[in-house]
Amino acid sequence: MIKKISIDPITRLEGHGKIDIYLDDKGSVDKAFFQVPELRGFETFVEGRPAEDMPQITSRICGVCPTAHHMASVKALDALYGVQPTPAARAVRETFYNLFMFEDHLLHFYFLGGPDFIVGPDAPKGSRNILGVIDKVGMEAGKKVIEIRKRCRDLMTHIGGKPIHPVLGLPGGVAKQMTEEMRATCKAFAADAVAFAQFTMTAFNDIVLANKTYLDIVLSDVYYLETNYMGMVDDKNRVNLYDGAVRVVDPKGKEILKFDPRDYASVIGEHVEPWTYVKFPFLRKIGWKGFVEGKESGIYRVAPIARLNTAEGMATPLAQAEYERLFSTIGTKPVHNTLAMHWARLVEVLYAAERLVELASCEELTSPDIRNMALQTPSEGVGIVEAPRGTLIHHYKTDGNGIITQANLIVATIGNSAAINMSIEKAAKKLISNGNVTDGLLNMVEMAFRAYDPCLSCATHSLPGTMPLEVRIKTGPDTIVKTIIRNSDGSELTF
Amino acid sequence: MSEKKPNVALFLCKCGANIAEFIDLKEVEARFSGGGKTMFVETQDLLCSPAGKKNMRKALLNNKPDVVVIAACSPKMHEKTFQGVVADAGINMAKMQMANIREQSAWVTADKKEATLKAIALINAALERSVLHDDLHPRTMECLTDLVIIGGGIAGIEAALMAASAGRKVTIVEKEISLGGSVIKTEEVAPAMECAPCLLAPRLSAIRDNKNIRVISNASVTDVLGFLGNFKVKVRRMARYVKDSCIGCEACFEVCPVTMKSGFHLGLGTKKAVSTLFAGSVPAAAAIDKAACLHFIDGSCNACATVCPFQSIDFDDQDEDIEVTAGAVIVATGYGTARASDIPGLGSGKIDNVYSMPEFERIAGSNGPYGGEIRLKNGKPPRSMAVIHCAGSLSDSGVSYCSGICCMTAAKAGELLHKKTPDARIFSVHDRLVFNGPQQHAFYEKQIEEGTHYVKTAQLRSICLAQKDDGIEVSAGDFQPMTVDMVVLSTGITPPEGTDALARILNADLNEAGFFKADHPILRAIGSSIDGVYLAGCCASPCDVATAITRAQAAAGDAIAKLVPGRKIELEVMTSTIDETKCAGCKLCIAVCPYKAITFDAQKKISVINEAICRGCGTCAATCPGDAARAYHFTNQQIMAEIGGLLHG
Amino acid sequence: MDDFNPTIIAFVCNWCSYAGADKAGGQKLQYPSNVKLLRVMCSGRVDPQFVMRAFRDGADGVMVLGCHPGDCHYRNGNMKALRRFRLFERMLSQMGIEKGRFKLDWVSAGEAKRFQETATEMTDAVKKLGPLHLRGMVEREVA
Amino acid sequence: MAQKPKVAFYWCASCGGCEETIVDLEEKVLDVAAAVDIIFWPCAMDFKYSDIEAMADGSIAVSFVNGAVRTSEQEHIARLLRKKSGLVVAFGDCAWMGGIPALTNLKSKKEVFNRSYCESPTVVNPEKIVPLENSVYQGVPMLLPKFYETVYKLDDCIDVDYYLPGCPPTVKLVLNAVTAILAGTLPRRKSVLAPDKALCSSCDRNETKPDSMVIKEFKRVHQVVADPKTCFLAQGIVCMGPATRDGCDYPCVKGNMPCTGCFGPVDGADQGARMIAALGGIIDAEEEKGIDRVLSGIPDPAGTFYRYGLAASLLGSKRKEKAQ
Repeated sequence: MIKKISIDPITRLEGHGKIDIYLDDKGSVDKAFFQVPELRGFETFVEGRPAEDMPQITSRICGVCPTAHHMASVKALDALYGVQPTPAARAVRETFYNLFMFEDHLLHFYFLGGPDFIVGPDAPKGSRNILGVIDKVGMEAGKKVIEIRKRCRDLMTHIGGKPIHPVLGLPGGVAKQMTEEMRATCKAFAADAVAFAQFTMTAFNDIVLANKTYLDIVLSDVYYLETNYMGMVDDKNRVNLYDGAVRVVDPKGKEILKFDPRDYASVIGEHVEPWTYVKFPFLRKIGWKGFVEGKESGIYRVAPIARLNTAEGMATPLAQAEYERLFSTIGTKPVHNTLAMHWARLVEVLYAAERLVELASCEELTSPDIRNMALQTPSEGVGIVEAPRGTLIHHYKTDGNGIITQANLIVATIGNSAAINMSIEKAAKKLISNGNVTDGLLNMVEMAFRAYDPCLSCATHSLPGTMPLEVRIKTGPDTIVKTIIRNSDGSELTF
Repeated sequence: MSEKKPNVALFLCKCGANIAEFIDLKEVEARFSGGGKTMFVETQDLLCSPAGKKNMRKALLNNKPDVVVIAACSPKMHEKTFQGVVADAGINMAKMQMANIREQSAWVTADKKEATLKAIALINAALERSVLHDDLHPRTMECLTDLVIIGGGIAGIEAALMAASAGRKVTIVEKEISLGGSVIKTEEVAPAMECAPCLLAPRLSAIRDNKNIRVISNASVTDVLGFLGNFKVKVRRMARYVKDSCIGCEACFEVCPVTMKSGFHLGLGTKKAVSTLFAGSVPAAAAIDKAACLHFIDGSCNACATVCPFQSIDFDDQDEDIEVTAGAVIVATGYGTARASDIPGLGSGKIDNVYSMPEFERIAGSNGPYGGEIRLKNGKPPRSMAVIHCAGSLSDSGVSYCSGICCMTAAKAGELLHKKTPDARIFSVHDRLVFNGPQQHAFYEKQIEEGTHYVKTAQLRSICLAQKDDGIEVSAGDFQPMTVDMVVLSTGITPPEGTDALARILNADLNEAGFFKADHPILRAIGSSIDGVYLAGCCASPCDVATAITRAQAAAGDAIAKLVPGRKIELEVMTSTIDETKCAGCKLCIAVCPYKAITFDAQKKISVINEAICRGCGTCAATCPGDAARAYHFTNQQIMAEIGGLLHG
Repeated sequence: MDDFNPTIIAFVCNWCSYAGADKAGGQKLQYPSNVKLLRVMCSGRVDPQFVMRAFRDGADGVMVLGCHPGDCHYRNGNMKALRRFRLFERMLSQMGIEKGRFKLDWVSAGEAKRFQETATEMTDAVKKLGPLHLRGMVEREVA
Repeated sequence: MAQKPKVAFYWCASCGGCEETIVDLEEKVLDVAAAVDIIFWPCAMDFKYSDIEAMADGSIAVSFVNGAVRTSEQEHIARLLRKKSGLVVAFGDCAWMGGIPALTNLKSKKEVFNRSYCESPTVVNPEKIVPLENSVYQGVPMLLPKFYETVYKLDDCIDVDYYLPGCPPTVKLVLNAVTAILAGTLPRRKSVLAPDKALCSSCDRNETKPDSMVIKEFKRVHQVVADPKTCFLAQGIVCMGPATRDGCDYPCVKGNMPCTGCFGPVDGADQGARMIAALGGIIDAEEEKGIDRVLSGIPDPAGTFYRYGLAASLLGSKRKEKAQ
């Protein structure tokens, strides 16, 4: 007798996500699957399109992190046309990119992931949302959250046309020169951003780290997974979100790979399963060994904690301090605790803010020299950035006229798809015994999953918003034993 | 579109047996009777016959349908007829649509079944579109009745006199300082051998004395705006430094110290820096050549001013921009000739006594440099002369076409010399000859009688002239070389200089040869591609003086008939219009309008169509990306409905 | 498919091609009844939307016929049509519609024979290509 | 049931940018939240429909549906939402016209699968495994929704009351729509909730466009440094402004990039056909060769003129053999 639990939809990457948990006849978890039942086929339909349109077309892969795709795409175009962006262009791009990272991470912390901790996992579900957060951190702070985000988005609008699906990038440059006035706005914002990042970090310390219960959850082995880690680093092996070499460390933290973006395909392989539309990336060096943990597994993880694990430090002082505090507090490096993602995310928020300060006072930022027109005949190009949700890879091949003949995209969240599967399974195994599904399961599983922040643009954007779930314990495909539905308004039904 | 579905009346015409025999009209009638498609269907023998029209009218008056569809012959045949009938029955002419089931089905489809099905589709399409028709109403507009004539040659002069005689105000714009054009530079007009200056003289004085005619000479047209019935013509008059009070007494000529080549004489003769075009010119006033006049060069001379009995010299004269309004513009800019010096092998300009035809005309002209005495460089009269036909014509390099009038002129050249020196040997070297009609042909025969040698060659292009002690040797592969005193190159006729520029100003088209393109080569040779811009004389194509004058009269006559004081002119009904509420002012329609009928309204920030200029081609409607431009009677909705009708009939 | 009986819509300009078709009629020059004419004042009036609509509504082939270059009653509407449909044809081929299904050509008022030939050739060409089935595509998988 | 009107959001094949717009309402979102009862349905609907089906028809005041329809699941939910909702608003381009995902209509389903799962440079898939609607994995039956040959716009599947254009729709537009719904001041049914005029009418660069404009050469955006003040078309750069609906406040142009048409056509127009007709008309070249030279600057007409609306074009999709 097989029992099946479905959590559907848990969330969405390119579409909805669905989790199936199968119990053996002893009622403990046999296996779990994370299913993505949608595909939009970008790789295919970009064929025949002019390469220069890619930054705007591919940003539509994700409306939550359009800038990540836009920027990876633009960098692929630089490589395609064999041009380096001018210093001004690079400064503008990096400014725009860090604004985006700052905003996106904060959005996740306050609107999506944060409520779990700030409001509390056990708090009434109806209040586990931004309103609840405002409640907890105070109206003033709440206003601050909304206000800083608004300023950030406005600034992005000035620089890149639109915060959602920007029009900034061109091969070898950017479309628009930044004015001194914009620099001034940037400066002012960057200063406040650092302050706000610190404020948020403090809130996290006081509310989460200071709270034994929460810390236990963070460190509990329910949310523990030993994998390889991937992330981009600068020449000093410090985290860099916009540019650099890609580094991979093993579960012991030892560097096993460091490669130039153009070599990604020789490093990463993708495994296909017939039951889901997503693919499962792995390290070719090790190979696909199935959904397994540890040194002998080819599975790697990306996203904030992965970046910190991969790097040897942060490039800005305040972030560096937090970086050290994180590892010393948890006591291991790499950190395998999935929920440490939230903390790592805040370290990056701080980094992004500090980087903005540096960029705002960078000489070239406002130079009119925003395009390098020494374009070469195009043939092939790879662009990689660190998206909020991990290493993002765009790879284009074109004809001599710059028309796409083949594209390959490894979307950040996909990098974690295998790990997400395992995290779910692990959580499930820990939380389900003798076929007993505790009500807590929903939220605990949700937390395991949400830690990856896999581009949630549905339920988790809701106001009021808890992610609605449904768990069904089945004997065989169609016979339901027990159903637990939690609606979006937080009310729960069991029958 | 009206709320309630309009009632459609469908008439089927048997057209005798023409339609009935090939299309099963019973079936067609059955297909469209009832079913809500039509109000009633009626089949007639001959709808266009008096009886047919009468019956139709009766049926319409009795049933009062909103729309009428007539399945019969081509609308090109009877659209007007039936529009009349429905209008007569109180239905707007635009509420009638024809289905051309005769030309497009009955006559071209062997199989009766197929023909019937196609007829049904065509009728269905007509039905579908007709219910969407809007009323159209004839539109008229006040118009100006004066004329502007560009060019004061014989054609311009003729047109001016004719229009003036009908009481119209006329403005002639002439580039030279006086009227006369090419004809004044010609001694005689063949074949009648009429004295050209004598033909002109009375007309010139008539112009001078006519209060309705204003001449702006030494001037050119710089801009033309507007449309039939309402043109604004901008004219630039160049300073001539002599007031109109000058009567051309020539007193200043003697005292003027500067002698220079005369353009009027094509450089063969001389003139003074102050001069008239020719004795007795109209306007009579002289003009000063600023570039040559010492007063302007170093202020050293004032002679003409001191001697002038009328104080007409005016060194302070300025160029002047004049704006003239008119209902129509007549182009009479004449012609040019191929540059003989460009023609390889013929040594024009290099070998003495080789002249182009225009040069010879000056030499022979009694108002020419030698007072009409035909002579060689050395002053002696030529004993022999060769006229080379088609010099530079019929070749890819020069004039590609046959001008059609040069053979006559060539023959005339011989005649002129013959008159002066009857025993002169005259050769006419030609490949093809063109003499049109009895008079010209008779003239050609006369030349032969008088001893002109018509030498045929197949190698016109390789004719070679060489200076020999005893004269100029003319040779080609296939005839006995000849040595003559004088050679005249009968050069082809080209559009006059500045034609391209003028065409741009007028927004008028040119043909392949570079002459103004006729509105219709047969039906309307005197109309340009722009309504209200006429073509007189040679500007449309090379022609002889008689034709030039006829064209001038025709052009003036047509303009006079169209533009009658107090009468409005009818405008195109099926024009296009722009929906102000939808137009985004993207301006893309402006460039595609062939008649410049669309302009940008800077206040409203939208494009506007001047429906007086619009001819309803609908290109703007096909262009408008914002769906704001609309072609009356050919709207997107109507055409889409017609497509549906054709496919689902 | 010999029994395939295509539908071909021909947009003809009022001044040249429509008159040319009339002349063909006058001379009783037979051509396939598959070709159905739709009159516009000028080939420059033909909006690509019309062609697409015709295809979508079941036409297997579409022609746009105008005056010969230089003979346009409206000066150069036919040249505008040429430029437009040059671009349009490239879009059509991207949409998988074979070249032979769309044709822009010139037929003057005098060219009755040419009209007959153009109509006949177009019909044969489209017969070879078979049905367009665009409606087959539009008949969506969604219920 | 709360007295506040219930508003539902559902996303089909989309990127989440439309939801992000809701977040971008920033503080205003609180006002909206106060006025309506925003509820999200996917969960309940994705799997067990009984409780939704139990709801009275029309008990949802408004459903904002974004995303195109590519799978049977999305279609099914769209239908159910239609049944339960008073108003259905197609939110954003994907729902209105197919959006960017509709560019897949230039390819076949087979091509999509091959490229994604077999021919990618990183895929390691010797057995050429592709996702299946029904598969058995480790003895367990697995289901995936049917993946259609073609991407459809929402009103190919259900009757849609109103349309919100944009990729994504702007905050301003969303607020206007919500306000209109609450105040009951919606225009006639089936309207697109944005001005029925082309973008040039508001673009501040339009005045730099010459009155009578012809184009001698089309330049691609990467080939030139665009002047930040002059009309893009006047610079020979394809700008979809003339064929694109107004209402976005031209952020792309302000970012010194041409409009790519995300606000779709004005009423009654086919965006691509319109743009082709307009640009074709003003090409400054005579014979075929010259024309093609000019057109070489537009290497991808379908993708350029139907960037966001291929599913809404008169052709809808690349021609395919009759769907068996």
